[in-house]
Amino acid sequence: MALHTPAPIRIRLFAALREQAGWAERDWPFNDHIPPHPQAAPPTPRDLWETLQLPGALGDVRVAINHQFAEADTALQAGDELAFLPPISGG
Amino acid sequence: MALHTPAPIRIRLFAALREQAGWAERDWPFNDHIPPHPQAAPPTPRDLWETLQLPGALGDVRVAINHQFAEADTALQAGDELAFLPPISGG
Amino acid sequence: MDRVAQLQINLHPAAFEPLTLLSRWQHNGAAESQFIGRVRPTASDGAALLALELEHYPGMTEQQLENLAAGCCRRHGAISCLVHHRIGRVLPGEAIVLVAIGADRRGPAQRCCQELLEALKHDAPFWKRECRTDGISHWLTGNTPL
Amino acid sequence: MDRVAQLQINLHPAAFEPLTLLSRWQHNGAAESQFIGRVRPTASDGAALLALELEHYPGMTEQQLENLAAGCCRRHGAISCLVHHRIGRVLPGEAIVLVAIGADRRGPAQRCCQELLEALKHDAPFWKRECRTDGISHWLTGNTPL
Repeated sequence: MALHTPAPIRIRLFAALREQAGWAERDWPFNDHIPPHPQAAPPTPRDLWETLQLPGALGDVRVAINHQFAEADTALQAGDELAFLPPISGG
Repeated sequence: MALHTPAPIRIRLFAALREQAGWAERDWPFNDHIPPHPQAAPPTPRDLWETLQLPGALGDVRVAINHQFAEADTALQAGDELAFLPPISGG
Repeated sequence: MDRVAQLQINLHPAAFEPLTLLSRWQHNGAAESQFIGRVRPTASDGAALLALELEHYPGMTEQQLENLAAGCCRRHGAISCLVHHRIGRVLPGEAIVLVAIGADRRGPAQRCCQELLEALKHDAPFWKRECRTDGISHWLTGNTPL
Repeated sequence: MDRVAQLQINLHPAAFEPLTLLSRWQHNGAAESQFIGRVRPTASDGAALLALELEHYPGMTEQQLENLAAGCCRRHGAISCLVHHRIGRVLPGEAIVLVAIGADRRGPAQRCCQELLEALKHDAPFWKRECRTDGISHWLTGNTPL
């Protein structure tokens, strides 16, 4: 069996948060070491928020994983689409 | 000055009440003597309801005088239009 | 803000098309709340319904609708109000009532529309007689539950 | 009665005409409750508004609208549900949202319409940027009060 590289995590930002961060989406290699974890444990949205030094407080945004709202401490899977959503104003 | 006959009270019934009573409208001479009153005091809707022996209980119908809801004990005026309204079902 | 709402109130002896009437309605406000009620295919006891006959009190019905609409719009600060109501013989599926409210915000528009619908169901002199397909007919003495 | 409501949900990149969409809507039920929201002519601070820009999250927005509509219709026993929502640049006076609910009775229709409107305002990923006529623009961080 060939050794597969796990699919990266796609990270997406929207609206004011996208403009403040200066980017709309990027991929995060799934296996990358993230500081609080001694080994390559699955990262959480909170880990990535901090590692990427996104602007503002995580408590002010909502997290979505694969188009569903999720908790900031959910363990991410390879290939997940993670989105940070600033306050919503629809309708 | 000529002696005027005061305009009668027009009495109107609707829907089930009209059908039970067998009439839709009639005029009541304003000066007619109505039993509880010793003299020609102005009649009230309650007086007319009882005098005309309308079917059912007055408490189950609503009273309107000149197109406005009114109390059953309001003193009527010559020329008033009095209506007894069975339970409403609009909309 | 004691703005007086624009009221438009109509009784229809023949079938009306709610969306056509709405398209002709000149109204204002960022929020519109609308309600359309149609005649059900069955009588209140479940029997097949031929028609609903709507009696009203000419003069008082219009007056009461206007009083109710004006009061409701004043309380909620609504800007415009449209009421169309059938009278006479109404067939299953036909519209019997249309209430539309224009307001600055969704809350007043929705609350005013809801309150006016309840008000006209309980306080405007209309009476419904159900005519069943089996020939039996009777007067309703109240409204369907909310 | 665990009937599943018929849902119709659309995002529009260009202006839509609510009454035209309502006239094409195949729905059931004796009661219809509808809400239409339009863009106000002024920004939240009162300045003249040039346009509202509506960003959304393609894929998630549709999915969320469907989840919210299905849940709301299930809770209220609604029969049919229509949601149209603008995306992109929306001009003052243009419709931004249309919600219509068909149900057996007026209460469920009204409550479902109201609840779904609140739900989509708070839980569907849309973001509004106000573009003022003086060139200033900014993202809104919430909805107008109910």
